[in-house]
Order: sequence, then C-alpha cells, then structure tokens
Amino acid sequence: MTVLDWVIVALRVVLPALILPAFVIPLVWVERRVAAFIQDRPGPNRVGPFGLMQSPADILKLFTKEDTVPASADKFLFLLAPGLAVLAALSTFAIVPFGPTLNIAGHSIPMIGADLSIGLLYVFAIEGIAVYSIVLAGWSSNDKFALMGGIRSSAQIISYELAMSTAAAGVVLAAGSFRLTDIVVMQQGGHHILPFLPRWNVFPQFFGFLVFFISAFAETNRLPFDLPEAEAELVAGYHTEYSAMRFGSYFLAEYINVIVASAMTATLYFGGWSLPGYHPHGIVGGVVSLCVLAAKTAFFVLVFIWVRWTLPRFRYDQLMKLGWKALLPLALANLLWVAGLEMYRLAR
Amino acid sequence: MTFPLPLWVLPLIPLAGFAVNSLLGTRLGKSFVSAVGVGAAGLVTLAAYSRLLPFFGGSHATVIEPVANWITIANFSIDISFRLDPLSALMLSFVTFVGFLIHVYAIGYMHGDHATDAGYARFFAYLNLFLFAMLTLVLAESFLLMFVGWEGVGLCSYLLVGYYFDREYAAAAGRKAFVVNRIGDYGFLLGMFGIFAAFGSLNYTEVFRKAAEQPAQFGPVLPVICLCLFIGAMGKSAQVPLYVWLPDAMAGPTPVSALIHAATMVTAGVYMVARCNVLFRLAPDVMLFVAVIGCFTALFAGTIAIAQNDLKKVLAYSTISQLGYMFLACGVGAFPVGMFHVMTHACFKACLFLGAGSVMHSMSDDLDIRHMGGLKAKMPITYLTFLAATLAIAGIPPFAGFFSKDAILSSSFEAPGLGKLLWFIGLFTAGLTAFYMFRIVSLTFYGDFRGTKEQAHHLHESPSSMTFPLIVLGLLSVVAGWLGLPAVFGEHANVIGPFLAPVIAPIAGHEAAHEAMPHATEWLLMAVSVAVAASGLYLAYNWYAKEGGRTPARLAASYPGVYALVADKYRIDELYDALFVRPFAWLARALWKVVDVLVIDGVLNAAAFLVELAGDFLRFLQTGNVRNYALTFFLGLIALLVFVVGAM
Amino acid sequence: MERLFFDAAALLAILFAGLMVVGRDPVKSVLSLVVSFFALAACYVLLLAPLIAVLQVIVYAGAILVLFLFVLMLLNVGREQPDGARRPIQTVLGSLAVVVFAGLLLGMLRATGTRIPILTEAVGPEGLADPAALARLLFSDYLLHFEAVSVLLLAALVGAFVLARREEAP
Amino acid sequence: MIGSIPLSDVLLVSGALFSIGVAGALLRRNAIQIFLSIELMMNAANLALLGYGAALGTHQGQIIVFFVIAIAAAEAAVGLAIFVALFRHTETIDVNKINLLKW
Repeated sequence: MTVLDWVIVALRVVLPALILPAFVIPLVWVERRVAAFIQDRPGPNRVGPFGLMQSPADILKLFTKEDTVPASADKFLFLLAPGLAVLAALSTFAIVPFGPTLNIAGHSIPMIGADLSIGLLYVFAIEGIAVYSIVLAGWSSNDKFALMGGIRSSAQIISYELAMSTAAAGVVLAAGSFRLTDIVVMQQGGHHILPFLPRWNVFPQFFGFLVFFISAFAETNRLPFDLPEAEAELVAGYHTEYSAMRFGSYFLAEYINVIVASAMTATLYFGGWSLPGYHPHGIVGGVVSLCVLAAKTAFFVLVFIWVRWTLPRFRYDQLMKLGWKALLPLALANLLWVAGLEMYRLAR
Repeated sequence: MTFPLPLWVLPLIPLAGFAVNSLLGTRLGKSFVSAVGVGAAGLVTLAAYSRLLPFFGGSHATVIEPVANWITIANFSIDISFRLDPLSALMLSFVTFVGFLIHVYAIGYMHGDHATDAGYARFFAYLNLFLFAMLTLVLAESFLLMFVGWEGVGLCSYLLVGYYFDREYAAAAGRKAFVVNRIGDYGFLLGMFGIFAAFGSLNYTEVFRKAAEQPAQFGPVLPVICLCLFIGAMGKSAQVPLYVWLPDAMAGPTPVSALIHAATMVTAGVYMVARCNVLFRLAPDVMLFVAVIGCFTALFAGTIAIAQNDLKKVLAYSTISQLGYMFLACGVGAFPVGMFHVMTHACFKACLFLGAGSVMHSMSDDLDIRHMGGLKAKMPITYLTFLAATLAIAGIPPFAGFFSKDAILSSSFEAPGLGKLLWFIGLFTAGLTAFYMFRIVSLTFYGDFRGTKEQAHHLHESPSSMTFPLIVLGLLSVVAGWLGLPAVFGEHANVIGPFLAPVIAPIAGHEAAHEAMPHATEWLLMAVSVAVAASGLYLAYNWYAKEGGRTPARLAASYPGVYALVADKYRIDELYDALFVRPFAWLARALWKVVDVLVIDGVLNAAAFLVELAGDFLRFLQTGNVRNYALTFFLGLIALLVFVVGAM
Repeated sequence: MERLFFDAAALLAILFAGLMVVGRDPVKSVLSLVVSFFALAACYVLLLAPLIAVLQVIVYAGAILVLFLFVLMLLNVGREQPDGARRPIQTVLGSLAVVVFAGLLLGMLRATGTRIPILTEAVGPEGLADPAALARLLFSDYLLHFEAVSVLLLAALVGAFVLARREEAP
Repeated sequence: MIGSIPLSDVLLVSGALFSIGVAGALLRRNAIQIFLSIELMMNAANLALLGYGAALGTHQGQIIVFFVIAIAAAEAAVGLAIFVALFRHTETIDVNKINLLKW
C-alpha cells in the first residue's frame, strides 16, 4: 500500500465522522422551524438570516456553560457515557455506501467507510454498544429519574432491535448478503414485473420497511417512543443530571442517529445512492450519487421531524405491546413472505 | 386421484374411517358414526372394484406396487409393497363386498342393541380397523407385511369378541381367542424365521422363485417351515387342536361373527397356505398332514354341531367344519378348489350368521333353538335367505356350496394314497352337515313357536338395513358356485380354476401330471354326494320338523354317555384346562410367590437399604453452599487434567 | 502486524477479565467484561471469524451483558459486603486449585499447540471469513443442531418467564 | 497455518482467560460475578475453538462457537431469572448466605 492508499482509507473513515456532526447544526434549525410551522408559530428567526445562526449560537452556549457532575455520581462512568453515545453514533455511518466504486487515476476508491462482509450486522452490533451509553448514564447519575430512564431505555432498545433486525433480515435474504453495497446493487434497475417502478425493496417488502422504520423511531428514542426521556414523568430521563456539552453530546448523538437511521432506511429499502436509469461513472457520478443519497436521507429525516411533532407519546405497556405483539409478528410474516418470493424466484 | 388407484390407498380408507370414529366418534352421534363407518367400507369396496374389474377382465397379470422402504438392516431389506394377483384379487373381491354388506347390516343390528354412543362408535371403529388389517393381510407382498395384517385381524378379533367387555363370558372369550391365536402366531413367526434363514428374504416373489427353481436345495428345510406355517394357519383358521377359541368367539356381536369368524379372518389361514402352495407342494408329508387335520376337523366339528342347541354355536362348529374342508382341499393339492370354497363359504356363511342375528333380534336376544319354531311366517325374508344359504352349505345343486364342496370331494377322491378314505370321511361329513343344518332350520322356522308369550308377541321381521344384506348374500349363495362348474358341464364351465391357475407356480422337476377324471366317474361322484346330502336333509326334516324331535330324544336317551360327551363338545375345553391352563397357572403362581416376591424384591429391598444407609452418612457432603460444589468439581477437573497430561 | 493487533487485543481482554474478577462492584465487573468481550471480538476478526465476532458483540455485549446490567439495576444490588464468617478451607483450597489448574492448563495447551494435524480439505482465508459459507453449513449439515438450539431458546424463554414472574395475587 | 496468528498465542490467551474465569468462579461470593466468570470461561473455550478452526482451515470451529453463543444466551436468560426469583426471596445474591438445600 502506498501512502496515497493510506490517505484514501483515512479519508474514507474520517470524513463521514467529521462531516456528520456538521450536518447536525442545520438539522437542529430545520427541526425547530418545522416544529414551529406545525405548531403555527414563527420559530427561531432572530439570529442570522431566517434564524440560521441560532444553532451555532446554541452550541457556543453549550460549550461555555459550567460542566457539573453530581456529588454522588460514579464519576468515571458518568463522564464516559456521553462519549460512548457519540462514538457509537459516528461509527455506524462507516458502513453506509454513499456511491459506487470510483476509478480515479488508477485508484479504485469505494465510496464507503468500510465495506464489511457482515455490514448490516455491524450496525446492530454498534446499536448494542449504544445501549450502554444510555444505561450507564442512567445508572452512574445515581438519580431515580435517570435510573428509570436507563432501565426503560435498555428494555425498549432490546425489544425493538429484535423487530428491526427481523425486518432487515428480509432485505438480507433478498440480497443474499449482509454487505450494504450488495444490497444497493441488487436494487438497481427496474422492477421485473412492473417496469415503471424502481426495483427497490420497499415494494415487495412494504411491511418490512414499515417495521424497520417504526423500530428506527424507537431505537433513536424519538417521539412517539421517547419514554426514556419522557419529560412529563422523568424530568429528562437518563440525561437529567447532565449539563453543558455532555448534555450536548446526547443531543448530538440523537441527531446523528436520526441521520444514520434515515440513511439506512434509504439504503435498505429505497435503493441507497442509486437512481433508476442512471449509471454513475467518474467523479461527477460520485457526486451525483452522494446527492441522491443525501436527498433520500433528507426526506426521511423530515419524516422523523414531522412524526415527532405530530404524534403523542406511547404509554410503557403500549410500547411493549406494539413491539412484541405487532411489529415482531409482522416482521416475521414479512420474512416468510420474502422467503416465499425467493423460493418462487429460484424455482423459476 | 389417479386411476387406476394405487393399491396402498385401499387399506388407508378404512384406516381413515377408524381414525375418525375412534377419535371423534363419541362426540358426533350415531348417524355420523354409521355414515363414516359404512362410508369407508363402501368407498373401499368401490375403490377395490375399480382395480378388480379391469383385472378380472384383463390379463390377470400379477401387479406388484412398492410403496416405501420399511426396514433395512445390513443386507436384510423389506419394502412395504402390495401385490395384486388372482389369489389376492379373489380375496379382495369378497372381503370388501361382504365386509360392506355386513357394515350395512351392523347399522340395523347395533341400533337394536341399545348400544351407547361410545360403544357404537367403538364398534364401527373396530370394524373399520379390521378391514384395514384384513386388506393389509390380503394385499401384502411379503410375509412380514402379511404378519402385520395377521396380527391386526387377531387384535380386532380380540377387541370385537370382547365388545361386551362388561360381561364376564365375553371378556373371557376374547382372552381365549387371543391366547390360542398367539400359539398359532408363534408357529407363523417360527416359519417366517425359517424362511428368512433359508431364503434370505421375506418377499413372496423372491422366496417362491427360489423355491421353485431349486427344489432340491430347499427340500430338507421346507417340511419344518411348512409345518410351522401350518401351525399358524391352524390357530387362525380354528383347526384341531387349536379350534377351541372359535365357538367361544360367538360372544361378540353377530355382525362380527359373520364378518370375522365366518367370512374373512378365519379363512386367512387357508389363504396363507394357498399363498405358500409352492413351499407346501415341496413338502408332501406336511401336505398329507394338512389334509388329515382338515378332514378330521371337518368330521369332528360336524359331530359336535349335531348336539348343540345354541344357534350361533351350531354355525360356529359348522364354520370350523367347513374350514376343515378347505384345508382338506389344500392338503390334496387342490389349492384353487380350496380358495373356491373359501369364496362360496364367505357368501353363505355370512348369510347364515346374519340370518341368525336377525332371528336373535326377533327373539329378544335368545339364541336357544329349543325356544324357537315357526318363525317362517313371521320372518319370511330371513327364512328364505337362511334356507338358500342352508341348501348351499348342505351341498344341494345348484346352490353355491354344492359345486365347491363337490370339487373338494372329487379332488380328494382323485388324490393318491389316503385319498379314498379322505373322500369317504368328507362325504360322510357332508351328510352330517346337511343333517345338522337342516336340524336348525327345522327347529327354528318350522313347527310351532315354543318360546315365551313376550317373545311371541315381539316376533317381527328385521329392518331393511338388515334384510338388504341378507337378500344380496342369499342370492350370492345361490349363484356364487356357478363360477366353478365341474368339467362335465363343458370345457370352459369352470371359470375360477383357470383364473387361479397362475398362482400355482410350476416347480422345476415337478410335472403337472393331472389327468381329467372320466365324465362318468364325475357324474357318479356328484350323484353320490347329492344323495348323501339329500338324505341328511330329509332325515333332519323328518325328525325335527315332522316328528317334533321324538326320535333324536329317544336316541339320546338310549346312549346317554355318548350324547353327553358330544353335547359337551367332547370335553376338550376341560381337557385343555387340566393339561395346560392349570399347570401354567400354578407355575405362574410359583414364579410370583417365590421368584418375584422373595428373590427379586428381596434383592431390590436389600439394595435400597444399603443405599439408604450410605445416604445417612454421605448426605453431610451436601453443604448447600454452591461454592463447595464448584470447588469439588474443579478438584475433579484437576485430577482429570493430571491424568491427561500424564498420558501425554 | 496482525499478530501485533491480536496480542494487543488479547492483552486488553485478559486485563479487563482480571478487573472483572477483582472488582467489588458488580456493575463495574459487568462493564469490564464488556470491554474484555469487545477485545475478544477483535481477536475473532483476526482469527478469520467476522460473523462470530459480530455475533459476540450483538449477543454478549448487546444482549446478555445488558441483561446482567438490567438485572443489577432492577435488584439494585450493592457492593459485596465483607463476610463475617471466614471460610479458610474454601479460600485456601480454591486459590491452590486455581494455581494448579492454571499451570496444568497452560502447560497442556503449550504442548498441544505445536501438534496440529494437516487437514486435506482445508478452506482458505477467504472461505473461512465468508458468512455465506458458514450459513450454508448451518442450514445444511448442521440444520438439526440449529433447530434443536432454536427449540432450546424457546424453552429458555418460557423458563425464564415462569421463573421471574411474580406470583399473582388471587 | 492459514491466518497469520500463531496458534500458540491463541491457546495461551485462551488458557489465561479460562484460568481467570476459574479463579472468579471459585473465589468470589457474588452470584453475578460467579456467573460472569462462567461466561468468561465459555468465551475462553470459544477463542480456542476459533483458533483451532483457523489453524486447521475448517468452519467447524466457528459452527461450534455459534451454537455455544446461542446456548449461552439461553443459559443467561434462565440463570438471571433464577437470580431475580432468588433475590425476591432472600434479598441477597451472596452465595455463602444461600444454603437452604443441605442435608
């Protein structure tokens, strides 16, 4: 490997990690504006044009506020937890492909952080780590509200991860691979029965998509599944005791998770960076693919925001009932259906 | 559904009926149960005939249909496969049809029997199970699969004889049937072991082919094998000395007696002997034994039948006697004739039993013929069909029994050696048969009614579900014999002989040295047997219908010892009881009291005491602390490791 | 290079395993074990078993150990209190057993490590690391075992439910 | 040798982890920690299996580990359920204090 190759690898891994947090800044602004629009009020409009500078200002404030640690807290874990949250959120994006393999000046550059053979499982593994950031935050704060939030969160995330991974198994089955690049490639071109539709997984596996997307809300602790931080009951749940930028870390992690979940949904069910009828090549192709993925992701991010400001929160028993008695069976049915489709395809 | 239906479907139809009726029968009520039971029987009849009609009309070529591999152990392999050849086709034709008729009859019979819903469902479930087992037995292509059916019909026989299990005598009769059959089954098993040891296979095709091709090689072992097989046949087909179970088996409901203990199951032994004719023909001594046993049984049971007063008992002994005839035919080498008699017998004996059931109904379950009389007027249909069947069994032309029985007699007349003696005994028995059969007809249907007032008031013809099978079987008793007209009626008059001829496979080195009997001899033999039958008939009519039984009573009075002996069935049951049952019961008691209670229990109790004693001390090792256990466990692991490392 | 990574990850795993055993606080113990298992997962990747590595993280770190934490939080178990009753036999014998056992085990493993038979049908590194190849084996040659394990999991699920359920007041 | 890791390294690590597990299981009094030690021992065995699998170039090591992980999940679920039930009764998970089942 030459130095250039090392540089490319480094860029592939580091760039997403650097860029994603940057996206969060406008995203917070978008969320607040959309919320305001839905609630029929102006929203942030003072700092900068259209209030665009509101978010940077908030971040500045968070950085400069006093960082407090409760006296009875377990210091080490208390400080560790938010870092873990951000780390987990950032790691996930490494396996989302944002373009085809580019050939530039004799170098083959796959537009993906790491094209793992067990790609999709990696996401779930990282999700498993992310639980710790919440559980630890809840436990180390030594506060009953935080502890309740932590317990709720661990139960909720484990429950919904089941439905989510079962739904995703349908996609894996159809693609015959955990590799996300394979999953994107398999969705290129037109639908084989209805040629005017793209060959996206959402059409044969609509219910799988539904389960995946709903579970994504639960996994990111967003409304209507934000019970771990339900303010009316638990003050702020697992991050009640956090302040300043440590609180900001959780905030950051949540938005990164929203982006990643949207990108995953787009990749698994809506063809990822691919556009029906368009065959990218060269740098232009790479940029176009990137934009396609960004557009699809942006759409789902907007859905996230829209849902957050529209639906009320579930009760805890409703949450568990939905996850175990509705989503999991639906995901299993979807898996069976996909298996049937695959057998039919093989038989033909 | 594909046509032609595969053979394996046939046994499955009644099995399905059995499953439905046994699992759901009690919940679904009588009409559903009868619909399922009779429907299964009817369906299997239709299915069987869909195979049989092309077979009868066509080439008669043997069809073997393998279904699945069943057992494979080293180089021993048995398939589940079914066989349709003339022999099994003949059996199949009347097993299904007569079976169906008897199912229909059973609806009427069991309705009058005041059965509970559960009992009713149980009855039909067992009947269907019986059909399943019988079809398996008939259609099997290997001795092992036949044995499955063989045991299956035995089981059903046991279950159905003991149908009224709350009555002591019925339960005892079922037990007796089971135990006596076990003795025969043991013989069959030994025969099967012998066949496997000698031929290395249990498939008919392979065994018979090897035997026919190399008679000399298997000559020495075949007598033993055939004797064992025949012991099996003796048990199932109630031959002397294993016949004792059949009269007692009349404790079951009458349709059962008709189906299992007259028409189908008891003829399985004859079927098996006919099936193994290649083996038997290579063992002439055993053939002679078969003939003698058959002939003796025919006579022996015939004499007992004379002095019995229970309608069904008389019929039971006559069945034993007729089965003896069949074995006589097989024993003298006339296997097709034996099978012909199996078929005609199925028709007229089923008819007789069903008629007896009808009478029994009318008489409020009384079977003593001394209480009957003059039923002719009250039950015309029963009377006419019973009469037809009686004439058939008595051997009056042109009824069915005449032709088959005459063929047996003429075959034994032709046979070398003891042939003439066997013929004479057979002839005498034929006269006896005519006598005792007409005795019961006379006592039952002629003269005046001798029963109680209530019975007289109750007398009635049976419902149509019972009379319909009677009529069909009565007609069959008339015409079934016409399939096997003797040679004097023309070259092609005998249909059944040539049809069954392929079953009698040629054996290397054995010439089929059959010379047709001169027509004059044949006419003469027929005339003699008709005369004997007619005189037996006349005698019975004269003594019992006209004189009202004075002469026989006088005879019985003048030889009281002989009469008592015959009426007590020669006290064979008592003899067996003294010879076998009591010694075995004593032995079992001894084993129980000494070996079981003293030795085995003693050893066990001593062992248990030692364990308890040890436990009293060792229990202190159980500290209740998991960590102690874990430590002990790891110490053991270390010992193991030391051992392994040391070995390295 | 890879050996370096492996040894580093292995040292990390051993270190945190030791911390797990030594620690007084059960929550810390669980967290130490999480780190240890994570390091082990890295070892697995280097041993050409990426699927097992991911399963290790998902099942052990993501499910089993979270369950431990969950139970610890639910029961709110505190630190281990010093035990009044000393049990010298257990402690001494236990320590002795551990030392002897470790010595024997390491000695034996050293002895076997050098004697490896060469398999004729060996699979190359690409094949070993391929999850699809593993899946094909699981669903063909090992299908019965797979189904048996699924039944076992169901039984465990029911068992856990029955055990942990509170007695309902009538 | 198919991978680039020497088998001796793997076995050494595996043995060390297993011994640590044994120590934990024998010397700790906290049921949870004993349980964790048992899990550690299982993982040590897994590591050895994977090492041998890689050294021999066969999938069987991975297959066994796969099943071990599945069974470990079942075992953990039932074991923790037992602890929960036990804790409700005795208010402790110190195994020295739980010794009802003795002579």
